[in-house]
Amino acid sequence: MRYSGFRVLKEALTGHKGWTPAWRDPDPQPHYDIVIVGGGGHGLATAYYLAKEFRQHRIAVIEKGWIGGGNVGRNTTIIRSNYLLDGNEPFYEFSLKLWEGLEQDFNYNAMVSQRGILNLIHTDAQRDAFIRRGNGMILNGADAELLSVAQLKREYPFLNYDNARFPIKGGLAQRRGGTVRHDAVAWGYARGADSRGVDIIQNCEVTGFRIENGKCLGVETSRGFIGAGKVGVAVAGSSSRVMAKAGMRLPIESHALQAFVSEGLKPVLPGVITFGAGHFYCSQSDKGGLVFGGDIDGYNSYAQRGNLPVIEDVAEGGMALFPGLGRVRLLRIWGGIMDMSMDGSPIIDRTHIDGLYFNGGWCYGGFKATPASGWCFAHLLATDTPHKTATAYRFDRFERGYLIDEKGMGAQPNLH
Amino acid sequence: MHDLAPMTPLGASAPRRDTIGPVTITEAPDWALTSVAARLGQEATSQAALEKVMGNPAPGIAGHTSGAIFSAFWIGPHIWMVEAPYATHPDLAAQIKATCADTASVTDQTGAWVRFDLTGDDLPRLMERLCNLDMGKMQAGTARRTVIEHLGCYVIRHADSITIYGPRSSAKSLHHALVTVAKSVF
Amino acid sequence: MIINHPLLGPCDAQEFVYKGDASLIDRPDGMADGTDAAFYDYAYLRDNPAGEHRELWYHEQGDRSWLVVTRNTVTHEITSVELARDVARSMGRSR
Amino acid sequence: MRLRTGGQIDRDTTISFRFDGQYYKGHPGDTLASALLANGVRLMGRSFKYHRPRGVLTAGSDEPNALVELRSGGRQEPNTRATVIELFDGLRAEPQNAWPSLKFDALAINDRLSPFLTAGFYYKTFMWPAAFWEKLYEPIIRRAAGLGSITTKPDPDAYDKGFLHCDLLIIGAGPSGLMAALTAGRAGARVILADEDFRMGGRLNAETFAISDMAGSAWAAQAVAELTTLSNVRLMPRTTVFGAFDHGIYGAVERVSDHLPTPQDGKPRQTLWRIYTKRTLLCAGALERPIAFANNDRPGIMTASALRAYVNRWAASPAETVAVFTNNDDGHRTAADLIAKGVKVVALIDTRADAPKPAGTELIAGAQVIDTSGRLGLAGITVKLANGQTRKLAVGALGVSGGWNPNVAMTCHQRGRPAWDDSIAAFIPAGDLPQGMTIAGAAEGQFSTHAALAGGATKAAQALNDLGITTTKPDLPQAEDAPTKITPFWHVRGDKRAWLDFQNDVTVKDVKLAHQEGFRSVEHLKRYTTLGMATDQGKTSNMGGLAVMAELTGQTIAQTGTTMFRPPYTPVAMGVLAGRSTGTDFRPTRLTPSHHWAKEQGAVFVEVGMWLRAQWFPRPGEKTWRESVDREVRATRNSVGVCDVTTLGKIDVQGVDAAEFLNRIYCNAFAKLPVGRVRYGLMLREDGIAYDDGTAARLAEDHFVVTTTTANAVAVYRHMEFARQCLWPDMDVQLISTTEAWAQYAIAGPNARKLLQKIVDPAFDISNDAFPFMACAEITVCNGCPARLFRISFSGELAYELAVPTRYGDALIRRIMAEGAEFDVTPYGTEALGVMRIEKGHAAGNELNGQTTALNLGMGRMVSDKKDSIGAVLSRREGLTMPDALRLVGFRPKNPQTRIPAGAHLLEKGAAMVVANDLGYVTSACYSPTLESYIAIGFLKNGQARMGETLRAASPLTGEDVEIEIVSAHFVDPEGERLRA
Repeated sequence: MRYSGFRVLKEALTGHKGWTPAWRDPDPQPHYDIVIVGGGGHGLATAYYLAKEFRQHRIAVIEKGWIGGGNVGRNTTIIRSNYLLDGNEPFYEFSLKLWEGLEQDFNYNAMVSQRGILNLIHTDAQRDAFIRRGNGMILNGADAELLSVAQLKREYPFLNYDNARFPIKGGLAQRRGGTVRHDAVAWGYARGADSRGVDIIQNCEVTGFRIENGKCLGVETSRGFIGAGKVGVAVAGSSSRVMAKAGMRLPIESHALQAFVSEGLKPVLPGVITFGAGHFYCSQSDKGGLVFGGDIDGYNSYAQRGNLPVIEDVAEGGMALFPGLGRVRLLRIWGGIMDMSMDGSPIIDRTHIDGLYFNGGWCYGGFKATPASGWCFAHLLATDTPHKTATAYRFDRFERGYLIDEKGMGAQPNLH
Repeated sequence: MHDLAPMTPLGASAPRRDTIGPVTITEAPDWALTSVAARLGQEATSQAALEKVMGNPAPGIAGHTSGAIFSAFWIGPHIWMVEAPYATHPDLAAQIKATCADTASVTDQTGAWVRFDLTGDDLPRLMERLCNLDMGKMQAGTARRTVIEHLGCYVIRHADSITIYGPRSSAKSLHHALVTVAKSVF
Repeated sequence: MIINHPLLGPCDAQEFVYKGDASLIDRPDGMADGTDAAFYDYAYLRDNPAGEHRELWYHEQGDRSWLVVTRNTVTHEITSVELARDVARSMGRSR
Repeated sequence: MRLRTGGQIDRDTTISFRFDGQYYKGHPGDTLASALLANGVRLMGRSFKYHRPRGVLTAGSDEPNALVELRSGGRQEPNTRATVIELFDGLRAEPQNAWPSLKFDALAINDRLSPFLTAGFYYKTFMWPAAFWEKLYEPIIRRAAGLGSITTKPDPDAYDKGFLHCDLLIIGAGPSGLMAALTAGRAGARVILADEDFRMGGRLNAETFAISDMAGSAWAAQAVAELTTLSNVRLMPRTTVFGAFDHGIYGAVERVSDHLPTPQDGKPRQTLWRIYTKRTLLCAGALERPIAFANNDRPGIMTASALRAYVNRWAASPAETVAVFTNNDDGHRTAADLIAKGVKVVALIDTRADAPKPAGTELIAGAQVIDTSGRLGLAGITVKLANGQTRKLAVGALGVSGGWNPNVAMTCHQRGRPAWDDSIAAFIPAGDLPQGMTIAGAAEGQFSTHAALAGGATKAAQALNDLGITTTKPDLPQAEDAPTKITPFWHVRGDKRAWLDFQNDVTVKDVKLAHQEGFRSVEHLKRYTTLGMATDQGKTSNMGGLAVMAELTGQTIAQTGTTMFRPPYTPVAMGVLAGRSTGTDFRPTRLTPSHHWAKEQGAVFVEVGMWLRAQWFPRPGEKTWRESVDREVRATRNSVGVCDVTTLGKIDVQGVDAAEFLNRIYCNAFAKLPVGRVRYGLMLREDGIAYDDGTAARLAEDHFVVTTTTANAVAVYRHMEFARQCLWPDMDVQLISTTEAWAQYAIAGPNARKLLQKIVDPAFDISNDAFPFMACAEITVCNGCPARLFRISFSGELAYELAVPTRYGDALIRRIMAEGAEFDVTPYGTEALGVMRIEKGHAAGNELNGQTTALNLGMGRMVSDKKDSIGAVLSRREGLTMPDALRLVGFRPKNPQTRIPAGAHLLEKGAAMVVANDLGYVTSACYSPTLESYIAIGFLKNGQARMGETLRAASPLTGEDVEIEIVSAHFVDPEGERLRA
């Protein structure tokens, strides 16, 4: 069924009888050409592009719970392509371009809102680093703009310019960055994939991989064995657990990242703002809530919750940057599990097991990557060659020393 | 004697003193400090040597012991911080090193810290807004390191007063916090 | 969280800095033949279990002891805390 | 209207307040809601989506409807629940989300458009034309959305923070909480009793039934009075425990001054408490839930318990004639209480055919309210009788009771999931409770007052027993022990809209649509319809939505499940979470020993990490910072300059194995460094990337002083402790930071020695032969002041670093300036320091960025393969040792007066601006007064082989594109003759 304003009008006048389920609820077939493990944003996007762009057939997405219940449904909804390193920037710019045409592409309004993202500068060294980054972005065909304090005062008059411990000295802006209605991304891809024949199988947990002499033949699940020509795993938050079933150890640690939303407010924030001297970034949702986050809790965790010190740290950052927030109330706190890789960048690659492919290690950059991650993983699954924007995301880069370390923190995941 | 005039951590020639409600906060710059860390395998001998200098037992874990001149508190496994009046012991480190010799690593810490002495009633009500130590349970003769206003500080509980050692370079920030909190409570 | 320090008793985890899997104690010998693979494994690969995890915490705002904490990564329950130095020795590390 | 008698309000005192431009009167003890109802005001707000008129639904913190903007300016507080605002004299509150006025809200048009604005309609439209979303649709939606507004002015109030410890934390001071506190308090345990209300007693203050021989509220007051006398009990009214965190840590907010017009001088508005407790007893009571029926959202329709509370506690009735609609016996209590207070209850409508007969009002059994009327407030209801006929009743208020939900929120903060209990038709706490938590009273589904009292006593005793504290069983006072009689009834069937989420305008129809479209899991339902995402966090709405979905899927409610309850229990102000860490107090400030002196000199300061450092020292007549910095550099290179370098990390390394320890920490060799000498050292991370650099001075066989960069001081110390304790536990090494113990000054320039000779005591020979480059010694200065002298140079000049005990740092800089007058000694700041290190090609933070190797930095040969040092092995990986790896080189612009922007990328002349042509980047740049040219250093692919070539330094971001020549990074004195002079 095609969604449109006209359709909404028609249904409104006929008592909304005509709406059908956004996606089917099929039983698993015994065998598929391609099985995607994980019904999150990346898994659903992969299935969608496999079917739509790479003309693949007999595809299933299997999800242990309900689709979109993982990080795609528990993040701070930011999209951007303001990366420093050549291993990352082309990929995230590709993703941003896909975001720009996404809604028309999958006929679902995910409220892609390019309201701009701003990274504040507080020291001269930070400015040098951001200029290097901004130039790198431009070299990669992305947009970047260096803002003076005077410009900032015009666009963001409410920031703390006069009484700051770490004065604002400028900002690096990407106007094409912004936010997206996160749940709608999962639903839009699911609906788009389903309408192209992809089986989305919910409440079906992978309990193991059937691997015979080095080849993966399919997955054992709570609903029985499902055979597959190829298996692609995209299970952010569970990567180590799932791949352990295939006998693999990953260069990944799982950490909890808390996110926050305030009570609804009339519009105050024009776009996404990131504090450069503390852990705080913030945007305002269409519904009016301020959505913000900060640093990960910093210890390995699979619990979707965090603790007070980080909550206080984020609030301190918020107040330091925007003293008018004092009486804004924090409405809800939740936690997501980040698969933090050892250099802070993701992996989209074949494994040493024939027919088993892996997509993960997105740290807290996974949401903005959703379209490109899906496209590139689909490309790899369909053609067995990496997409040109994802050639650096290899497993062996750690062993061979081709690291993509944006923050320069080394093999310490909780610092990325 | 040299002719360089000392400056207090708060940046004056004389120590600062503030009385807010029942509490008095006094900057105490007149203490020499020295860390004494036992060499590997010399834990017992170095402790004996230290006790010889002090003339009283070295503190146990999280302890503070005070004598006529010297006092000391525990800052880590087999590491102690020794205190003595600066006026009479400007060369405290050398004096202790002389006795401990190769049984311990001795490092002058006098300049590294700002010391505030807190006196008066209701000190726990002040402390409970500064750090997570359970002052209700903290006995006199206890010394603990903890976080106060993002700063690593030592908190020493005496019979009728509390001593806080904070990083000297942040003396102004720490003092500001102590005074602000006192005004908030009292 | 509260970490029950073997010497000091319960301390707020906020006083600590986290490093990661306690296997980081087990540093390979840099002069051994073919040590590259061992170092890759040491520096980059993790079990990352959902459940009991032995991990390194540093009491930076306390007595500066490195601790090995055994903690459940699903419930955050802590079942044992040891001085890392003792653990290292028990693993045969010396000098 | 205000009833003539009764209520826990101070009728002797009258206070005045303003709402929506009108002035009203109330009494101490009132909330804004009770005072407005007493003044006949039922309309207090507008709903989120349809902008429907809204009045109070509850009498507590679960209020979804009566939200106002309290106060003004920087103190304006949006979305504030009128039901918990303590009335104070001069209170000002304004309605929100209504324009032009509360009574006439233009956007009420949405209500007419509701057929089009169903759940998720926006996902299906606004897609074409693509450009219109940001330009047109979204701005309109955003303006319409949101609730209250802030002014964005800084919040003028202060917030505080603290830490509390106890044996037993009791959350909620109703009958069970008070009884528990008495039991534990009398036993001498350390108890904290926290309640969000300003008057302790919980429902006892809103009920009429007696405890032993006195009114419940009187008993509560008596209990509080006794607890006040116990020094081991801390009573915390106006305190909301908002979150249960790991290992018995709870977050709580105390509203210290919100009941005052403004906080008293120096006092906080609110205080955040981090409570460390051994055991927790949750006595949070229960919350009554509404029933969904057509137009059940009009002002005047509220929960029966709220109606009862307003009448009993505040002597305020929303109308003269009211009705009650219930599916359980508790609804009858409301009718009885109202009748007793002289309020006319026209009828008691009970969904149960076998409902008990009430006194003083007509019972309409087996009936349902199927519709209501009234534009801005309830005027009448339509009742469908058991026989199918309908009857209209004129009422100004309707109390609705759909049963009670135990307040389980806090039991779910650590993945606990409640379990369904048929006997009370509600969820009760189940497994995975926060560590040490137990539950008593209505919160665990024990609804009678007797059960609450008994539960409080028993659970407190059990909790303390775990801790080895013995308690004596208190004699329980007499109290009602009525059983819970309820027949589940969730919504009245019909075609009209029946509200489930009053704030977000989620109706039964929306849930049906969600089901129809496949959004059937609880999480999908919530996210698709926004059910339960209002500021009440679903307290009043989730249960109804679940029940309807269960009905549609043919599952039980238990099978349908429940959404996760997350912190905070009620919304918490950002200000209080930040506490005192705001403005310039966001983080502590570290001052250098020469700070006060530098301030006297009019220095300009800059933040370097936590430190404030002098950036440059302007002199009269200097118009730009460049003039000052150029002068400082020239003066240093031509005569002598002085700079405070105290901020560099200093670590005292002692022990028999100190040398071997450093040999493993640094990639270059240290074992054979002679006593009295200093060596430059480079540390790698274990992954082979350059970590930090500095010097190590050997003061004795077993004693080194290591310096680190200012930025990495703490991390390097941590790293060395890790190596000491975890990697080589049997090495005899002791470490301690001495960063703050010494005031250290760099004295650099041709006249540095001459100046120093006037300060260093004569006993010490610092001639070039006796004290050559890279020498160090413990000496005395100024007639016996202990000091350390290091002959090291960051500037490339003949230079020393002189350290004295910190307390003498101020005196020393003044002495250096005085003694140096004859050489025109010049203080220089971090800018001149930076210029001189770039002129000398020394790597600093911009080059040691955590992504570069020793090879990149031109120090590849320093990494010794003769020993095992941290990082050596992985630094040899293929990807880090490619022949065309980035190399640190220098750049000079073709035109000396053209700036080279730091952060520019390097490209061949004429090469297109694409990443494929990227050859490297500029890390640090400055104007060199020495070379009278702009210069820069940076990383260039295969740079060592490209000396003399011409490239572009392109910075499209800043609109610069400069032709540069590749040169050695050592611009000044490459042979190092000056520093050895």
